[in-house]
Amino acid sequence: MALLEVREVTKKFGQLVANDRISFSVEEGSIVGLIGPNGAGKTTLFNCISGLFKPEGGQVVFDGKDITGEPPYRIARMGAVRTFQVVRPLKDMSVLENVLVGAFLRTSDRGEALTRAEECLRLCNLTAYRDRMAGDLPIGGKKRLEMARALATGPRLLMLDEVMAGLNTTELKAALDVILRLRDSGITLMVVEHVMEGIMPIADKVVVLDGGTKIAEDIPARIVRDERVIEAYLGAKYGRRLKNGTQGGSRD
Amino acid sequence: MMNTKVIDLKDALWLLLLAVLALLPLVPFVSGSFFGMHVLILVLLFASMAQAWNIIGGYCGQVSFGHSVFFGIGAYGAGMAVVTYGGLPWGGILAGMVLAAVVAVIISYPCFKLTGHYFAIATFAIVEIFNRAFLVWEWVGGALGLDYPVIEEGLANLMWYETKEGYYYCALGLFVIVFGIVRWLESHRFGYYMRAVREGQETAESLGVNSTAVKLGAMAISAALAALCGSFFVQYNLRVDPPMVMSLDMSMKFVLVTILGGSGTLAGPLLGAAVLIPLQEYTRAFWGGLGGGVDLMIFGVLIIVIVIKEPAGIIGILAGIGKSLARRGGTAQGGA
Amino acid sequence: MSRGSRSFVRWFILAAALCLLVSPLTGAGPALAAEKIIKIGTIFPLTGPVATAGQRCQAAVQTAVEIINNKHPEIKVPLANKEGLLDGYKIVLVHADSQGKPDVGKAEAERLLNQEKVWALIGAYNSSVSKPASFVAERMKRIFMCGSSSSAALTQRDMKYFFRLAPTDATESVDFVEVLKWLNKTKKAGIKTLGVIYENSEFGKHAAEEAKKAAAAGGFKVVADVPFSPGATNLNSEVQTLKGSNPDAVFGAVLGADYSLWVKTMKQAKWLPKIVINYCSGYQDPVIAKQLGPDAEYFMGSSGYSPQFASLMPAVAPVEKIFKSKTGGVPFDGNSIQEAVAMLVLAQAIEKARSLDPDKVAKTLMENTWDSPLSLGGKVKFVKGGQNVQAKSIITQLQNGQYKRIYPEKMADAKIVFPMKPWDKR
Amino acid sequence: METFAQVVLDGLLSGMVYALVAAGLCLIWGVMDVINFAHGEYLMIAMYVSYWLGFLANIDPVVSVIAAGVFIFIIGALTYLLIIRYTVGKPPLAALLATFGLAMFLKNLCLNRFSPNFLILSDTWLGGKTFQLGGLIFPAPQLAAAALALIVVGLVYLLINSTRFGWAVQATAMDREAAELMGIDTERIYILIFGIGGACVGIAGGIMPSYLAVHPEVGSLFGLIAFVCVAMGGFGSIPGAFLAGLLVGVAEALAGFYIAPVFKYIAVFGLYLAVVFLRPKGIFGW
Repeated sequence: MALLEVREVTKKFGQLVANDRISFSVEEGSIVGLIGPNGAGKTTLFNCISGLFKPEGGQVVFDGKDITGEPPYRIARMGAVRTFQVVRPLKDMSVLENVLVGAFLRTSDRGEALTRAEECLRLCNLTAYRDRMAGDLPIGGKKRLEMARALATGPRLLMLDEVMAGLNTTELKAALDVILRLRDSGITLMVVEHVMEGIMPIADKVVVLDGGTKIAEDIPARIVRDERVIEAYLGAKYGRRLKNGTQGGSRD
Repeated sequence: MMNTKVIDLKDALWLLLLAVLALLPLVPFVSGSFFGMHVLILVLLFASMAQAWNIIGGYCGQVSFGHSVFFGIGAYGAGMAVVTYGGLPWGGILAGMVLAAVVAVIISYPCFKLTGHYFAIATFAIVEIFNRAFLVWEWVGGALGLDYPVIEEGLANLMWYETKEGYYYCALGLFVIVFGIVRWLESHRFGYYMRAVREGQETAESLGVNSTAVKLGAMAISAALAALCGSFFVQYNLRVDPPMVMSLDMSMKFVLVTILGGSGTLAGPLLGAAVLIPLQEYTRAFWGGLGGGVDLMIFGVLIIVIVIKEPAGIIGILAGIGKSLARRGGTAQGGA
Repeated sequence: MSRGSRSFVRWFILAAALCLLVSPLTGAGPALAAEKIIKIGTIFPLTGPVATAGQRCQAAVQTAVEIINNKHPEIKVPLANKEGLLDGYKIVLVHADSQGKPDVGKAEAERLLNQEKVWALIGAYNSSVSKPASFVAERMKRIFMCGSSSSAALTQRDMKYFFRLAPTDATESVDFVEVLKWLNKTKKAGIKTLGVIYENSEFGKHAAEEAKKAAAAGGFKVVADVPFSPGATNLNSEVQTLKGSNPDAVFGAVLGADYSLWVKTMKQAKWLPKIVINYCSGYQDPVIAKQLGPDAEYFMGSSGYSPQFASLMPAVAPVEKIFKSKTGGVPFDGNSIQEAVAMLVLAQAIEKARSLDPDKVAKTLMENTWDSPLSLGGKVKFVKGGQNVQAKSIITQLQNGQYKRIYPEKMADAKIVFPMKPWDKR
Repeated sequence: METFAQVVLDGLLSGMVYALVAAGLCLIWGVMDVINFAHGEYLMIAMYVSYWLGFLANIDPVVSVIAAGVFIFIIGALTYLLIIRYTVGKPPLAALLATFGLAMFLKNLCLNRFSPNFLILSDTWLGGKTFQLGGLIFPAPQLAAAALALIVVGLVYLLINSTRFGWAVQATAMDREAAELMGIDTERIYILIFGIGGACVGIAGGIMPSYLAVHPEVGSLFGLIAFVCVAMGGFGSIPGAFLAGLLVGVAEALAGFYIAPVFKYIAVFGLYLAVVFLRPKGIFGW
């Protein structure tokens, strides 16, 4: 059974339709990539799922329960936790304390929460920064902090919003490693990325948004060939040229 | 690794301070000086008030200028128990605390939808409304206020006429209660949640924190403790009327003492009170009688100077001094 | 430079804080009792909304002390003609500012008594401050002389060391109603209805309650009961409310700036009752009356003193000269002069008791009738609870910028202008 | 009916005065996101300026408004240079608390210098004069204050919305750094805005001695009501503050007459709460 089902979700800002009847599902234990060019509506959709926005139409079903319009904290408590694309560290708290806030979701005991938080710090390579103020971390550290904090809540579904953007190759590899490890520990992941490279090798399924609508949903291998996806990413002209190019074979 | 140890050291220092405070009245030249005792009592009272405010204003980041309302409700609780109903103050204190918490939740719920200055001004407005409503409300004594009758002194009635020691120990008890509660909150889940809400409400929500509940809870605790302080204030002054307790001036004191001491820290309110209250009382004692308002001018300038020079508060000053001492020590060693 | 100045500020603040923290611990030390002085503490609202009145009261006490301590043969007041008290004791004043706040006043009373070791207290203008402050003195068996607080409740507490000079709002209210009856009888004034306007504070509220009581007893109907918030930005609705119910007479308990605003607002609304009588308040303030000019005319009020009483109280003039030198030319008013009387009567009692034992002095104060040329009746006599039963006031009316004595008739020096001249006929 | 009309008229007129007092505060808030707690004290000082000019030089308040405006312009600019400048980038409360200290200082400075006496100008051009129209009474001082309010608020609105300077102010208000990149001297803008905000309240205070007594405490309640007007109107919206001022004035008058005078200010502050609970950013807020 699907852990998360998005059914016909529609979100408008005045005249602008940011999400237009989007549907897809996330199977338990899988990694789902949500990609699309800038302004495709990925983060909006994310906000609709995590409760930050209330969609005008459609339903979000998590673990068989309708969570549409529920407040974010209740969705998080049910086990669907997200990170923010624009990092939001709790600036005047230390890195450890940031993660502790997440860890306290499943326990009110400080010792237990501490153990869990330390574990998450280790997993995200943040142990060295433990007592630094979160506001003072470098950007890469802040991104990892986002993840560690979400992880500490013990989520069933972890929704990552562009955690890999701006990382260099080594960092990217480390991040992918972490994601795979999480999946192996039984966490379902939904990963929003602007760039495809990161997510393609590890995703079980990729959903592509463009201009507020879903244009494709498939395994990565087929997505990279999908004409509409290519068009969406490179623009219609390039898409056509690319198509012609492949058809024309040995033109250049 | 060091975490638990550090906390122990800190708490040990606090316990040491409390022990000193508890023994202070035994030193004859302190207990001999009535005014000195008065200042010490006020320091403890205002430290407790500021600490109560610190819960919602410092830790939770909701800058309320409305705390004199809760303070006043507590004061009226005790005052009415004694004056209107001729009983012991204790029931009134309890009722005042509960009522203050309830009122806090009721008025904060809509206010929390406001942000920044809108919230601040809304809390101004609430103080003014309560002040003026209490002034015309006959049941609570209206503009005449409540004056305590002459009754037996002692702990049962929570009042003393001739000596200050009783009040001093009560103030110390109040201080221990309020600081103890905040110390406990600080190291538990609720404390972390409050700070998380302060630092980023949406982030906290994304981590499963019900920010509204946290804010309302913090406000309720804060209001109840402010009311407790208010009931001590009325027992100390043996009179209550609305301008005394429910005024913007009183509200500003909650905020000023905390912010000048260092908001969001356990020691800040005590530091703030320990500096501001003696300053207020002594400048008035030295210059107030001249009638030129010189004491208040000095006080005003001092507020400006501290705010613009040291936004982290007195605790920031202490930290700065600590750092510069450490640096100096370091260079000295290097030189040798 | 910025770092330097910053760390200087830090050190400075820390040092100041330490000094202030330590100073209560070391205490002021035992007071030097070498010289023959009697310390008297004053508590008045020297800052805040009623600072004007407070500062004048303070000046009045200073004036009295100057008379007591020095030889003033030109002044016909007891003790003026010799220096000091009890063969060489001089009075030294220690002043304190209550800011008009009861808690501050109480703390200052404690400080004066315990720290400054004053022998007695004088104060505190605001009834709400006098209450807790005098309570402190009572518990410490120290005398509290209260000049001008008017709340009747003060002298209903059965205190032994508390003495109040001014008439209470209760007796004033009865006087006011007497005036109305007198007018009805002698002038066929036909006054039936009454409006009361008062600031919603301890002072105004008390006055209004007494006014309503007295009105009911006198058979007048209170048709407008208008409390207002002191320090108002405008008094439009207050005046409209009065105008709407159009009472024949209005009793006012309106202080300072509110009084001038009230008068001006009535003028703008083109409305006046037949007669307005004020409690000791803005009406009495000679500065306000002068500044309001013709607009202040024909209003009435009760007063224990005003410069036009000179013929009744010839002893005041030379005293007032000293007072004026302290206030920049402002003469005594009904409140401040009572504080001077309080100081003088206390000094007389010390002299008569030949002792600085508060019990003896309090007993002496209570048992004797005191000569008091600065009081309207010329006498001061306290009864149980500490009220001066000789406290008198005269109902005056402002005519041509002068407070003319109207009632009681035997003290009058002018005829009442009744009804008040309407605004458009002035 | 006539009484009702008179009550509403009184409310509207005093509302205009509130609007004039609030306009300056509104400008400062809108551009700098600073609440100037000493605003009421500016008003008080302006009243003293006007009073002393009238008392010593026999200049009528109607003329003195200019001097008062200029004087408070300078005080405003000085406030920015000596205090507010140092609170930029510090917690949002810093400016509010610092100006609270300033308010305390100014109030007691005036008490110290000018004594707490209530000072009243007698024989002003407008004092005590009224016009009658239908059954309605128009008091001249308030009418003049209302006219000034319309003029000043209008001018400020034009200044901000249709001049080059106003454009720079708006840019600064939206994003200080971006404005600096565009070559705007934002520091100068801030000084001028604080000055102009001060001048608005200076003009309000300048006319007031025509009908109000001057004393050190006179500004406090006006300042508080100005806060309410500004917040009710919405962040930095001058038309909003103007409308809010009128609403406050009328609410005050109606509640004062039809409920009881002591409920005047309860109604004012209650109205503010009601408005912001429905529209958390004020009437014209976004």
